[in-house]
Amino acid sequence: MTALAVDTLATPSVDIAIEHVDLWYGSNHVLRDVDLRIEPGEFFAFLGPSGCGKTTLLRLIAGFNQADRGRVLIAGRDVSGLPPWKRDVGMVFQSYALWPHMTVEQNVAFGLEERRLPRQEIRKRVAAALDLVGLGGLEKRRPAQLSGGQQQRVALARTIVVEPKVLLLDEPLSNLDAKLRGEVRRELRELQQRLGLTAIFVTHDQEEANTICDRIAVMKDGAVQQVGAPTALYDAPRNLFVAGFLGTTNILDGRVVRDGAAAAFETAAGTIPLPAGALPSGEPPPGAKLVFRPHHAILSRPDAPPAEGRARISGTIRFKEFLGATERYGIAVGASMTGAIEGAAILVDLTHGTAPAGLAPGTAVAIDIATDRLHVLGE
Amino acid sequence: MTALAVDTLATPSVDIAIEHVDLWYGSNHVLRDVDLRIEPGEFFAFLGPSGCGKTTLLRLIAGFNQADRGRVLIAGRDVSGLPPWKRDVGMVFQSYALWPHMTVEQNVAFGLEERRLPRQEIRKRVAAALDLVGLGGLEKRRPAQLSGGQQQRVALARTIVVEPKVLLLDEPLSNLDAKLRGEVRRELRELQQRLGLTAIFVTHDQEEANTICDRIAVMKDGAVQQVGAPTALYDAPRNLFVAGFLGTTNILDGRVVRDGAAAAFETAAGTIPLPAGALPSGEPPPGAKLVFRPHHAILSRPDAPPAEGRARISGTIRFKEFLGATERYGIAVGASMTGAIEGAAILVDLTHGTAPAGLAPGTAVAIDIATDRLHVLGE
Amino acid sequence: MTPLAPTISAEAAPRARAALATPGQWAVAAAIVAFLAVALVIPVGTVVWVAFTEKGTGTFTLVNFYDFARTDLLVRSTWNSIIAAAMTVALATVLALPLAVITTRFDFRGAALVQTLGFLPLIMPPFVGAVAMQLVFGRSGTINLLLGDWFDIEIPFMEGLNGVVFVEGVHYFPFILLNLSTALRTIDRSMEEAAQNLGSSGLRLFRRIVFPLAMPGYIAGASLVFVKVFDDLATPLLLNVKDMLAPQAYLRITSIGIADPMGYVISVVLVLLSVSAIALSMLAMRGRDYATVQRGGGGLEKRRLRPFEHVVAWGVVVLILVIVLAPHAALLMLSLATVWSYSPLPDGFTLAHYARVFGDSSVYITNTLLYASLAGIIDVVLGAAIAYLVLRTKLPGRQWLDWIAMAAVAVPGVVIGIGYLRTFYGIDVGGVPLATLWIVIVLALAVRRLPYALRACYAALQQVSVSLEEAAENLGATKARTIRRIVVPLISGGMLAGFISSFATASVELAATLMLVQSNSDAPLAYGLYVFMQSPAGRGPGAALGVIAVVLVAVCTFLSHLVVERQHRRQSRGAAGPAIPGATG
Amino acid sequence: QAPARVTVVTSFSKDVTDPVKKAFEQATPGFTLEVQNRNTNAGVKYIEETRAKNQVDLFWASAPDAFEVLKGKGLLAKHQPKATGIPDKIGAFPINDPEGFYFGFAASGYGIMWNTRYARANKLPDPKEWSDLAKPIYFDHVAIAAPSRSGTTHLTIETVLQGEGWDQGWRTVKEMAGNFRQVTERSFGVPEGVNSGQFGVGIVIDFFGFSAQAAGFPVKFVYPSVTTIVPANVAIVANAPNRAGAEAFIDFLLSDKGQEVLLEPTIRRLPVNPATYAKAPADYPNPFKDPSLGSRVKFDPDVSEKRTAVVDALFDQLITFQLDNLKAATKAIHEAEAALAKKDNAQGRALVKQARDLVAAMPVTAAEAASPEIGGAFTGAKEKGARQAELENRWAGFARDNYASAKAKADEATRLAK
Ligand SMILES: Nc1ncnc2c1ncn2[C@@H]1O[C@H](COP(=O)(O)OP(=O)(O)OP(=O)(O)O)[C@@H](O)[C@H]1O
Ligand SMILES: Nc1ncnc2c1ncn2[C@@H]1O[C@H](COP(=O)(O)OP(=O)(O)OP(=O)(O)O)[C@@H](O)[C@H]1O
Ligand SMILES: [Mg+2]
Ligand SMILES: [Mg+2]
Repeated sequence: MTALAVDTLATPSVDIAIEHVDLWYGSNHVLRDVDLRIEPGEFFAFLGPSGCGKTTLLRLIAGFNQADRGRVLIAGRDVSGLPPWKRDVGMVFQSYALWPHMTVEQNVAFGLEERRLPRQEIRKRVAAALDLVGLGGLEKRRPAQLSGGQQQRVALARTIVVEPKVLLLDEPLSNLDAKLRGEVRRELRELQQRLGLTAIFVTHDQEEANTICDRIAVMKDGAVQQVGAPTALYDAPRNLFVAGFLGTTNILDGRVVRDGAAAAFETAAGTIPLPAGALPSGEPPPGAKLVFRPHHAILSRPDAPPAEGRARISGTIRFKEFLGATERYGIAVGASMTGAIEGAAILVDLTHGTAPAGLAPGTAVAIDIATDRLHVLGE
Repeated sequence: MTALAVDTLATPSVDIAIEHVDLWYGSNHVLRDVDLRIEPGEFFAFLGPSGCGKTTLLRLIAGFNQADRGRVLIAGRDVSGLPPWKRDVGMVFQSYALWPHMTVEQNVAFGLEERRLPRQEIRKRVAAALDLVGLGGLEKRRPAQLSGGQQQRVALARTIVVEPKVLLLDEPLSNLDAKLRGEVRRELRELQQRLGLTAIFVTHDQEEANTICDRIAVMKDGAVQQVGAPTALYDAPRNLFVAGFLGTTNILDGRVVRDGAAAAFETAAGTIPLPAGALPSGEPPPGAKLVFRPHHAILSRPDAPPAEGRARISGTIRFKEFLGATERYGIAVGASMTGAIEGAAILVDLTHGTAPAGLAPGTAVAIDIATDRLHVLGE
Repeated sequence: MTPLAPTISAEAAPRARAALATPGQWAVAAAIVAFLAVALVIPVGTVVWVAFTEKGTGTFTLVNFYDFARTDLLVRSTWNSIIAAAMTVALATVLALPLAVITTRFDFRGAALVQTLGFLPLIMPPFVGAVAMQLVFGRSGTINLLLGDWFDIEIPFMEGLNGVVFVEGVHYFPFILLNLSTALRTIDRSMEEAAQNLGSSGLRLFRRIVFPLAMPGYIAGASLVFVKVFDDLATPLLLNVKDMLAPQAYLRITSIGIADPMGYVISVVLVLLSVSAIALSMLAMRGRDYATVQRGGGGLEKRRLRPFEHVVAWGVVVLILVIVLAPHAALLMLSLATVWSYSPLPDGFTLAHYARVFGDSSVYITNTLLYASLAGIIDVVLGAAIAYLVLRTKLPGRQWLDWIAMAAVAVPGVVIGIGYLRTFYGIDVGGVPLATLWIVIVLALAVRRLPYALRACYAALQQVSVSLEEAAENLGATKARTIRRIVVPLISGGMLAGFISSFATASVELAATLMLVQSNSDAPLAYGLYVFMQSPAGRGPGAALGVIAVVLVAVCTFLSHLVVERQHRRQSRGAAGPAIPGATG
Repeated sequence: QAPARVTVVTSFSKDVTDPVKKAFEQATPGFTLEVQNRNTNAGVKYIEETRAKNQVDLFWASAPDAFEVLKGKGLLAKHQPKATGIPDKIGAFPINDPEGFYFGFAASGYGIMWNTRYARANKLPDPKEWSDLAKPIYFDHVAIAAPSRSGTTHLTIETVLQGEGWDQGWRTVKEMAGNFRQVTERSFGVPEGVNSGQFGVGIVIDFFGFSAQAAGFPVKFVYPSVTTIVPANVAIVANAPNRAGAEAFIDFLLSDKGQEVLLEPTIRRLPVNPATYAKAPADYPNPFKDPSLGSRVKFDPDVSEKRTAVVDALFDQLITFQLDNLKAATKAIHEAEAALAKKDNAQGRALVKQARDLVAAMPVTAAEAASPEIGGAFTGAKEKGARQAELENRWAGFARDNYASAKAKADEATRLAK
């Protein structure tokens, strides 16, 4: 990457605090008591289903929305009265919001011109930013003459070129192919670290969130469900929603049975012994379910003995999907089970090429689940 | 899913033939001799980097672009002279193109009204389509009052509700979260099969393409690189581009050495024996490189012996990324190697939780590659 | 279509397949050409042809144009016209910009009212308007009399070219106000937000993002102002400025008994210069996009004003309105005045003038409403059709439709009137000459006002993203249906602006009407006004009729603004949407 | 049976047409009068363009030149009015067209109208004579209608030219013109401006002054001791659809009843039938008795006709379109004279005289103005020596240069007087 900020002294990083924010669109309660702290220089992600309020939250930080309750602090300062242009918060809009009357170059140069940088410097930085997103050579095009992904990259370049203290990225890579996305992502991460920017990233791609973010906030219906490092969320989801949202998950209905210190989970397909960490402290939440990831199980022939540390349930293969690096098997088990996604099937992911032969739909198999990966979670 | 097409008799599926099409935007050669046949009732995908011409090709089929050379046939009929509205080709626009002056409901009902269906029927089908994309309850909103993902879903609902013979989907799910995307994808697939639609899907998400598509065309710079079933493309890419584009790939520089029937690939990090299928018939193409997927290697301690059928090279762990279901290790090997993506590192993906302990950056490891997964490919 | 021979070099992009246009488009274009030919080109051609003939012999010659170029007076007039037009555009911009911005980009209560009031100056009834203007701004007008009493100074508002610029600026700035407002209303909010986010605000934001995006509307308004000033004769004559092109043409064409081709030569020059101005303005916009709808976008929500800003905004609005509405206030007073002569205010007030016109005015009002609204509708339909053909199709020569239609703006009303008599009088419809039917008045009004509606529609269509139309076609809507269901609703603001401009100005048009009105029962308000305004005692009643005309148009305008406001609110992010603190336009 | 419609195209205002219409319909039952209001020019053009299928019975307006144009194009029909007691001439003018195509039905005298409030505020004395208007005190306060656009004004100018001779006549006109504030493009513009106080003094037809007074405006009107009387006319249009009605209307207008209508305050024109004056109010001007009303000047219609266009064009090019230059020169002369009055200086006097002569100088002589070479340029006749535009440009240049040097000389004189 060409250095974007050759002449800029790195300014100290800022933190962002969102304090008990509520926001309505008319009668629509869009943000519910959102309370978050984003550390200086952190790369933070908002994750959540479509329509849960991620964009609204970003707009709040950027100054385009006003909280109806609560407040937002940037670098410890309440910004409620601060107009957007005084916040030094750069935002990549989900809708791009490119200016149709300007060329790519003019779009990207805009923010620098507003900062009254010398022509020379602007030219250099624009070229570097366009290079970063792989758009060198398209400087003179207008947005309407670009492909969707190219437009998205212009939107990204336009924001990062000004190197704002806070960078808000609203699905900035959704229309890029995996390879380019990976590259840009890494460049972004590097830029962010080099300049000490505080960045918030909205994405639907969990892999993306996991790779570049320090911490993630998972949202649902305008409320934050859990905040933590990617692995923490993945490995120790706080509730069913987080578990189900972060990667595919198998959810089994049933109830916890205790036998002294030992506990087990009784399902229609069999009783599964629970390790010590699987249960939340105290009573299991009402309506608790047993949760594990598709790749924490393996498939064996029903006649082979289960491996050490694995609990077994039996089923019949219903379908097989090819996902690239992995193969996904859908396995029908006892009628009382609810596979999170597949209706009445449990999903098992095997690395492509490592599955035992003969796993065609219809075959009876044994599902061996790593017990230390089991969780019992409530709503 | 609520049945969308209760009253519609399934019409016979149509095929699409794109015959040696060239297209210029001004002096910009955007499609180069594209020649494709999409079978009746097939779910087909265009895959390729941003700006490679996917949208242009869809627009050509839908009738918004005119080929400068070559022709497009739908159901065996040359459609060059046919205006868009007579083609019965539904397209989900990458930019949504929702009508701002209409409510969600009106947007979705538009196509049905144009087909002069009875009010009653329209109401039923609109409700079903909105249900399918999970937008029930937002009927009276206008596009500007929706989140990005919700807008995208309206665009999708608007097109599928008319059940066109040909369905063109230009990144219809890019702004949806993984869970919703999976659901909608499956619904789409079911709809397509039930009605016998011929569908073309543009996506940047290879997993998506792999899961729902029968065949994929990989494009680059306006030219088709390879056409085939997802597994065929993944397992037997025709060239380095396809290999690199479809999933992460390790690419090793070096040269092929033959010893009678047996062949091997000599790299700076060691010589790797090649199985019979790894080499293309005849001479290896000039500049050929050795290619394998990150999950086709495992990591072992340097002192452990390599497993059967695996070739070993050694290196040092440079970084580790958490991708959700898998962990990715970047391993620096001999100086002459070019990791496709990582600069000078080889990538190895291990299922999360299955890696041997102690694989911190800096550790020396052995990379054991499954030899039957090796390919030698040219540009 | 057969595939092209593969021998064509790969680099030269073959364009052979670019489909030109559909039969439907050809048909519409043909209809428009026919209309323009019948309603404009042929009638005007028969009159203006004189410009190309030698006086006396009638043989073809271009010597008259040579004479034009060699006559000092006319050369000076040309320059004066151009300068005055350019300066007026500047003044009109100053007056229109704040009103447009405040009422469209901000949540400003009374926006519809302000828009209506700001539009009124365009409706200046003939003769009385001039008198009213003199009574306020003239050398012996209210302001100067008061200034003279108090400070012993005199401001020459109405003297010379500066006076022309002042009066025309006040008179025609609504063109910019209307079209610019429409354009500003259509700008996606996210365009502004993106700029604010990058540190832009206030005037810079306006100058670099908002205004350029509203450029189609501004250009539409500004070019109308330009050509209007260029072609207007009433104001220069009122101010006794005769060395401008339009008055020269008028004076020469309407001199009795002298068959002077120079008047028609000037008309031709006027048409050419006006059309070049329009063509130039289009050139300035070529190669740019103004459609802001990408990926859903942010809606059209307005920004809320802080209390302090509210005060400033109201101050600006009131100041401008006071200046531009002074003539109308004077008109109102005139209509109520007993005698008003060389005094700041009338001597006394009376309702007698209204009583006097009461009997006559109902037929005038009915006729005016009928003619002007028919003309407005014709204009909007034609204007939208022409704009669509020019902007959205590949018809060869489509620009000509635009240019020919725009030529109407520069053709003096009398020329159209004479041309109509010449062309249509011989045609017999059920025993009476076609030219004597009132529908011909409508035709004349329509063709004269077509440029206004055309520019407004053109500007509006420039802001609509083509992909919205494609989406409709893709779902099975034919071009015609797409236009009806997508294009028309989306440019409805522009069409309304066009309708209002055409309607309002048609309702006070006199020059062409005076030739064509056959009887009192067919006469519109402007004619009634003329009849009164030829005698001293008719001044009050004339003013009363003028007020009636203004009120009539104002009510219609206000209603249509309400419609626009409501529609706009529906497309915004929601009535109770979020507000942005701070910010000035 | 429905009353037959008589259609008349007229430039007269409602104030005139309404009472006449009423009286006519009363006096001649069986006819209704349909009035089409058009300004004179539009009326002429209208009749010209619709000649193929004429729907108009009568043309009724002031300006005799309009009737001349219509007559010249064969658009009028001959008629022999029944009325008796109407003399051949009123003032210097023949009342009727000698060939019987159009008929004077009323006359009006030219005079000076002024706004009393304006005059008081600007300390203007009451004007009495034409020569008063050339005085420095009236500088920038006087208005007139352009003779090229007002047939009656044209006649007034022509009268001055015939009365004083070509050169002296123009000198008078230009000296007055040096004080013009405005040369309006329609006759009514002058009284309108005086009424509202835009300018103080206007050269207008009497009835404008009187009717403005009647309407309550603070204006006054005087006939200068020498004035011109101009007739207003009516004619039958060729192929009139209702010829009988048309004749009836003319006969009515010239009848006693018709003439009496003219005495109404809102109309107030001078009847052409001397007998009617018996019924007029006491102070009603009577051109048949009062010699100052027009009868002192000579008027030769032939001379007038030959040079109509030339006179109008000269007025436009030398005065209307050069008003600023002319005024600048006039102002300089006034200043010089004022300065000289304080401190006399022979050389200065000479310079001022030269300046006045320069202003008064004419690019064409009376003979040239009547010549076919120049006249032809305006009518497009074969004998033309130059094209109209060339002539006009030449005259404009002549005036501009003369006025500029006159101003220079006057300024010089002022300097000498200091
Ligand atoms: N109007 C235009 N003029 C010139 N070039 C254009 C125009 N529109 C698109 N292009 C170029 O054509 C190429 C193909 O565009 P297209 O939209 O088909 O790409 P795409 O494959 O859909 O990309 P993406 O995945 O980013 O949407 C791009 O390089 C783009 O820049
Ligand atoms: N103007 C509005 N009026 C009413 N509701 C609105 C308005 N704008 C947005 N919403 C609603 O607010 C919620 C949050 O919207 P937001 O754009 O923040 O979602 P998001 O998390 O960004 O979703 P996505 O991932 O789809 O972009 C959505 O349910 C949306 O429908
Ligand atoms: Mg969003
Ligand atoms: Mg695309």
